[in-house]
Amino acid sequence: LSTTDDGNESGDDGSGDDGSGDDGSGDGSSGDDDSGDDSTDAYEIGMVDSLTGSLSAFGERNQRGVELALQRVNEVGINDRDLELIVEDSESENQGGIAAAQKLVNQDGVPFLIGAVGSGVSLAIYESVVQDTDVVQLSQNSTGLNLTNFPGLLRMSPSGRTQSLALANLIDDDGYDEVAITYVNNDYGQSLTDAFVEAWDGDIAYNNPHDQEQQSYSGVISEMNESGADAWLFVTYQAEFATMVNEAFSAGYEAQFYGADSVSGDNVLENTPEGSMDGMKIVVPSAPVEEENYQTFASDFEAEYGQQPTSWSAYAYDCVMNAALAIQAADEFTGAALQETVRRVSGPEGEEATTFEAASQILADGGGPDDVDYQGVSGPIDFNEDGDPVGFLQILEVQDHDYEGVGFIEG
Amino acid sequence: MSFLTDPRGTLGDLTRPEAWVLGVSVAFLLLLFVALLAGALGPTYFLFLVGLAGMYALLSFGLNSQWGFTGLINFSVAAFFGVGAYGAALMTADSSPIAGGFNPLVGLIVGLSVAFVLAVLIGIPTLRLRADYLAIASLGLAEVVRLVVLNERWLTNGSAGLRGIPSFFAGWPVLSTFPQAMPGLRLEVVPGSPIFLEAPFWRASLNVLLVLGFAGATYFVLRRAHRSPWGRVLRTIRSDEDLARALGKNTYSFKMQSFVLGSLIMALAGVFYTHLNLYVGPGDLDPITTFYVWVAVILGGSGSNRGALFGGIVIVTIREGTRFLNDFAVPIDPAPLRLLLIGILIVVVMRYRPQGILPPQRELIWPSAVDGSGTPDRPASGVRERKRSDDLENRSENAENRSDDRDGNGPNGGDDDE
Amino acid sequence: MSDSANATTERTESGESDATGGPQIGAVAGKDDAVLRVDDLQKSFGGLTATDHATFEVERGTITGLIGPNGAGKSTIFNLISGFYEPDGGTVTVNGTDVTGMEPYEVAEHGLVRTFQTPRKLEGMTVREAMLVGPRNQPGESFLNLFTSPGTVGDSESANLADAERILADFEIDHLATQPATDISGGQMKLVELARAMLAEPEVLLLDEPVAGVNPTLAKKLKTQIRRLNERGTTFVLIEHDMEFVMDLADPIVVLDQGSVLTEGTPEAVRSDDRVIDAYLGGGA
Amino acid sequence: MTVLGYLANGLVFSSIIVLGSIGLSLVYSIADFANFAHGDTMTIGAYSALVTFGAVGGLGGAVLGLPYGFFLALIVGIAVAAVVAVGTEKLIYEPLDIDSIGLLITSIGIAFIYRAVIQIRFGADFTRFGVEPLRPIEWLIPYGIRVTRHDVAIVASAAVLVVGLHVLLQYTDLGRKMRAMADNPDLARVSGIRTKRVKLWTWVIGAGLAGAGGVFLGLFNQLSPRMGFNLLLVIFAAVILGGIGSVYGAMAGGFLIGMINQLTPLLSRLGEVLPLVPDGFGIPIGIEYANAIAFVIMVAVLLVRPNGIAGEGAT
Amino acid sequence: MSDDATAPTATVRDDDTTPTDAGDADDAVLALSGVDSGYGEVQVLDDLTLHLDPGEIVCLVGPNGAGKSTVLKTAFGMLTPWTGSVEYHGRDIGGMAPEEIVREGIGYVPQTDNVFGSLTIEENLRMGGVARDGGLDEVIETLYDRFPIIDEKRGAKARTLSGGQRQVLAFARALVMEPDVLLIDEPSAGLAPNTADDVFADVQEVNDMDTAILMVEQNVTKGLGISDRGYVLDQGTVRFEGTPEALLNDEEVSQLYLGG
Ligand SMILES: Nc1ncnc2c1ncn2[C@@H]1O[C@H](COP(=O)(O)OP(=O)(O)OP(=O)(O)O)[C@@H](O)[C@H]1O
Ligand SMILES: Nc1ncnc2c1ncn2[C@@H]1O[C@H](COP(=O)(O)OP(=O)(O)OP(=O)(O)O)[C@@H](O)[C@H]1O
Ligand SMILES: [Mg+2]
Ligand SMILES: [Mg+2]
Repeated sequence: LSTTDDGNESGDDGSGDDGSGDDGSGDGSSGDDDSGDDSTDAYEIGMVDSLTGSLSAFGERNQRGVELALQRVNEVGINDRDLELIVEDSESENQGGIAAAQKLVNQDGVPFLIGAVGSGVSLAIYESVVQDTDVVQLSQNSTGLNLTNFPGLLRMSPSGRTQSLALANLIDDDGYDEVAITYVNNDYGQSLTDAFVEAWDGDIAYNNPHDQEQQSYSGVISEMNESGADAWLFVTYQAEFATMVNEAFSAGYEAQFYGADSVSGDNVLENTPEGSMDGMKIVVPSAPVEEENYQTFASDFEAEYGQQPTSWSAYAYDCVMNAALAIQAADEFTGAALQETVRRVSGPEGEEATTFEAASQILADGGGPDDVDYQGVSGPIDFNEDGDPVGFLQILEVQDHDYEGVGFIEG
Repeated sequence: MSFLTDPRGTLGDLTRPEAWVLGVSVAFLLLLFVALLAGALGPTYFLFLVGLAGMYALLSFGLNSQWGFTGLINFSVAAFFGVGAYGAALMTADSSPIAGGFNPLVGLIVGLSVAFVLAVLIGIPTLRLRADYLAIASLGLAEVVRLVVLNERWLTNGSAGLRGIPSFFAGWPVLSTFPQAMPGLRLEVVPGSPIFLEAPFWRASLNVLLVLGFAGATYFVLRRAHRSPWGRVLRTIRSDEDLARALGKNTYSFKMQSFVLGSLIMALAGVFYTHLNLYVGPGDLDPITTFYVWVAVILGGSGSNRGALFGGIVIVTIREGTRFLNDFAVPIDPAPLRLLLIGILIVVVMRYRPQGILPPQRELIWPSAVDGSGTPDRPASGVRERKRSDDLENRSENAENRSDDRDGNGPNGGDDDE
Repeated sequence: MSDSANATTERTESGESDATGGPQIGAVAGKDDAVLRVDDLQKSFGGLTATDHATFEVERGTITGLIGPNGAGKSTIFNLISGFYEPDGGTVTVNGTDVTGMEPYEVAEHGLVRTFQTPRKLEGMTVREAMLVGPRNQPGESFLNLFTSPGTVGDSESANLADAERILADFEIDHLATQPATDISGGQMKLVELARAMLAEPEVLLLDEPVAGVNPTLAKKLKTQIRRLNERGTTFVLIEHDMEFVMDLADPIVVLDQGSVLTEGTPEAVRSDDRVIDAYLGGGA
Repeated sequence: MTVLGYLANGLVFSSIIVLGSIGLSLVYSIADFANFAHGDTMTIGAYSALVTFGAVGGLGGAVLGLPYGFFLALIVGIAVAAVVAVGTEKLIYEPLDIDSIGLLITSIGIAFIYRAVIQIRFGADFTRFGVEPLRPIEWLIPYGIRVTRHDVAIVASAAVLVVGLHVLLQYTDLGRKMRAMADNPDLARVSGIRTKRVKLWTWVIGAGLAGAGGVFLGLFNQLSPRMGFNLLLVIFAAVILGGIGSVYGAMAGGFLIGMINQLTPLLSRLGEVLPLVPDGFGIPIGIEYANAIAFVIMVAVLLVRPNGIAGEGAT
Repeated sequence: MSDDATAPTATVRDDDTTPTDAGDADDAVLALSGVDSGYGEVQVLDDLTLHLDPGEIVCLVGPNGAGKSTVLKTAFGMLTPWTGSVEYHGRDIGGMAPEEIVREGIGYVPQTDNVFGSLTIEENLRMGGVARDGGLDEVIETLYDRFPIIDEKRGAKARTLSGGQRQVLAFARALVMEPDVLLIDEPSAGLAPNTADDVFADVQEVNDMDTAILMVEQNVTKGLGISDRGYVLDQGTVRFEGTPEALLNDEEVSQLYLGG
């Protein structure tokens, strides 16, 4: 038994937490631990995802992106070691998410934690597990506005605030002065809507939440119709939105639809009638789709899964990439070290790289974290001081029952 | 666990299932201990699990004192849990929209008081209903509570939830700074796998201390109540309410007492949860918690306090233990696999231990009345597994009494505890 | 029965009911000493009149028999008296208090306890425990007492337990004491039901066919038990079809037919009443 | 929308709830436990129909906007749900020796298993039947009723199934045997009723109706592994409201709950729809409380009629 | 009544003596031999042997808890004999399910819970006849004629019947199958004297139509009064057997078991 060095307690906290992991107390550059031949072992990081529960559809999309990303990383390797991702299920609930994070951080000892989907769960994990440690938390999907108040909690998806502003401008520009809003009754829906309401100058004819996973939203739809507004804004998820579109269609309601990011997706197109949404405008955070890296990603994705990627897959993909680069750039595989590198490997300084291979090469060639600027498939990934990425937004319009990009907005 | 909190620890007179459970528990504990020493199990994580188990044990105690004692089918466990959690969080959290910043003890009191009021409010209309109806009425009212918490933002912060919650011991002398004050320790039992005990570990130990305090006190109260005439009236109501009424028991009042008591215990679990996880959101009121607690109580054995304790531990083992199964590569999508495993485990336990793992075994008579001579009450062999030979012996002994000794003071010797 | 239990009973009784409360008998003479009075009681179920202007009195200290054909309304009257049914009309007076419309437990608090014709099973209890539910107003039935005065609780529990065991022995079922209360024979259940009601030590005990299905040898002994308890002051109302049993034990006997009182009187008078023979006893009696 | 419109919507939604609640109620009274896997049985029906419909396609003609193939898929959905339920009864429930609450807990486990298997096979994302969606029926729009021919098909099919069940219960011995069994299983056996067989029939009918409910739910809305589970609470409310064990009560309860759920928006404009109430009057309660309102009404009804609408044991 | 009554005095059964009536058992309609049986792990019947001849009425008496009801339940398949055999017309039916035994021609009236409370009288009777092939309506009418007490209440729920009415209904329900052997558990319990007389008369009448009856009774005088033979059970085994007169006249038996 020995007392750990009191001198730099804060620095040791992190390594203490992951003490049972195999890379716990390395003090040199990654790979030479006191426990010996770790250099061939994989780097283990963790991910909390909604594998079951109400957001499991997002979890599924994430997992596709994650798998693809791991393939890419491990084709190249990080310091000749593999990257391994331990995925735990949050059951889409706080309790499950916290338990999952507890296991990852305090049992598996991961210094880097990707998670979670829902904004509430991400915050819960941050507050109760990550906050006082050095572990890096990077949420893959949370767009809730509250996360901005927690600089230690990074996220790949941009804050919903930019979206809300963009939507308010867009609807205004289209000449509507009255809008009916319905939002999903959780942190995501509520905070985005709050931001929208703040930014919106016109009238709000209807503004009500709806619960997730209901079997029918005809009450909501009819109330929106009743409200008299011609512009309808949906801040909700794909499944809920598809239900609403179908119900509006079979009730014969007509309106100009607008939507926040989570209402778009191939599955929405597939499961709604032709022409039911034509003209709808959606603001989504996005990499410029004409970029080459996105197109490679998309075609790889399609080859693997037989469908177009969603932005959720892209976020998860970039989370893994960012983690991998942070690990490679760090001196050692500890939370403290990764805190140092995670923002910088994709930050605006340095040479732009669009693939892991290229970015990794720069580092391998002796570059520091600031010498590389990884450009993700979901965007340029530049975290600001609040831990939010500087987002690029794309305006999609539904034309002939397909999404067409009709414009870009910078965050 | 069961013998840690069971101060009497009467090893001498265990029934077969008890011995079995004890054996398995000891083996399991040893395994955990070895894993801890070998560095295979993170001590901080382990303590978190113990805290979680304690929380589920508390919830199970609460439900057991409603369902197990009185037969009240309460499907609003999550609501009371949530009310306790929110009560504590709203008082203590710095993000609280109504108050906040109070001492956690205030939160404790407020959480329990709100649960008390809610229990009475839910109890008044539903406790007159037949058991099945109470079940769904409580489920419905729980949903109402959840929706209120979710939608009334001025009161609860809505879907954003509450954060910035202090530790339960914040503001206490010594304990509030204990985690930071403790030196970081490094243990190396198995060479190469050192164990670190630092601030998060000490924080987790405080949580465990807290939950052991809560659960221990609850267990003490419930055990005494269960063995008392009070508990007996509840059990009579459970089996035949009319009989209790005919014998002059005010069954509505007893049902209310049992309902309130159980609800308070659930709220206590909620208070603990708040300070364990430091974040509370409307999702914590989801009915899934209710189902898990039911599973815990039934798995443990309805009506048995030790069963409830054990069931709470088992449910955490099932829920969190299955995470480790993901470590083994399986050919199918791992996502729903855990759900599948949990489902299978529930079915398997019901199949092989249908009365629960530790069903009530003993007669429940006030201790001093049965073991006045100081001997511990032996298991009432008649209750579950009466041995055939015993039975015949007693009966033939009695037959002799019947024909020879009419005054009936003879037969007493055979079956009494004294 | 134990003194302490008796004392408890008395205390609450006099608190709630009239001044004559308490089990002392003979304090007041004459007709006024009716411990139970049923006055013009009516009850119908749908179209069927089960109780039809029934009126009778039960004098303190008696064993009153209540007989009548199947379906005459005997059990219904018990249900009305004990508060399980609400009468359509008429009143029930126990110990001078009008208990009409009261909850069963309130009626019991006024000193009246009943048994059920079909015995009630208590799951998850031993026979002994099932007996201990009987005594009324146990100090241990208050949650607070368990923690503030555990000693009192223990004392009363010990006394009750001793009582219970003695009654079980008297009823020859003491060998069942630690059996699950559900796993006993039909007749044994009746015995437990009766024994438990006796443990409640009410002033008035309504027994609904206590010896139906009980072995005749044992029934004889029960007769002695009932008589002994009666001598100590408990008033009994007894529904029973075993003529030997009622006629031996009860005086007076009230005969019920089609919901109303056909006749009442001494066993001899009833037994030789033509209407009773016709409606109830039949040739064989 | 007009009151008529809301009522029409309510009718469609109720039809689905009714199918679910009848099955649940039947199983509740015969197998004697609250089956928490009932919702997931609906899901099984829906996904079986999805696979079938995907395989057989439209098969030529169409009725009420639904291709023949869909009806075939409906039948397969019903059959698969029934077979799975019977299999579960034989493999799991029957060998168990536990009380009804133990069965209830077991059924939670079963529900997890069903759901997990469906998610493993079909993924977590939602999907729909490949049936061309319809626009509202034109000539009804002037009355404020906006329903499609699919909605009509749902109501009609549900009506056919419900009437069929009614005939089955009323004019065959099976119904009486079921009630006898619900009343006293031991005595039923003593009387010569082959209780295992009756129980199997109960599962076939109960799960079959659930399967049908699931298929219609999928048609009405969409399919996802959690679709049935999400409806379970509402279905329970319907069963309780109707009076446990009463099939006709379950119908009434399902109808009421479905209606209430859809009529919530009217609450805030009571004045406009009710004759004697002043125009501006309304109960200011948002649609987010729709489920809460259904539950509160349910509890209120229970207070007036503690044994449910149909009363105890009525059928 | 049949006239092949056995020995004129009550026979004491010892466990080690062979049954005196071994010969009779061969052509018995129902015979239990060497049966051990009970509930869960609790043994109740202990090497019990008895038989019922064609056309007989046999009465089982004994203290509460002696195992009388258990005998009937074992014979009727509600309990499976642990050892020994239950033979019906020489065929072993031990462990056969009750619903199948009904179809073999045995009827059973339980001691408690013997009507369907939530069904009407009419439906109760119909349920009694589910295993019949036909002629249900006629039988039911005959039964109504025989028991006017339930005829009046055809449409009433059985739950609303008085205790005695219930007993009659339970009896009638078992008769719908026109069984070959009828097992009755305490038919007169709770009946008014005149109704009890009627029931006993009915038992005799049913017996006259060639139904053998094994009956448990606590009303020993009347029960034994209409029987051809009687068994005294105690502690799960037969202690005495003999003609009714012999049992009633035996000082010891009468004292211990018959309330004499
Ligand atoms: N809850 C009820 N609903 C409808 N009818 C009832 C109810 N209870 C009793 N009855 C009817 O009232 C009449 C009297 O019944 P009760 O049980 O009082 O008779 P009883 O005198 O006790 O008969 P027994 O000696 O057979 O027990 C019977 O015809 C019975 O069917
Ligand atoms: N369900 C049961 N589980 C366990 N033991 C039982 C059960 N039912 C009865 N017993 C026991 O079996 C023994 C015989 O019971 P049985 O019912 O056969 O008695 P019986 O002779 O019919 O008595 P009675 O005249 O009181 O009806 C009794 O000691 C009783 O305690
Ligand atoms: Mg009666
Ligand atoms: Mg018996």
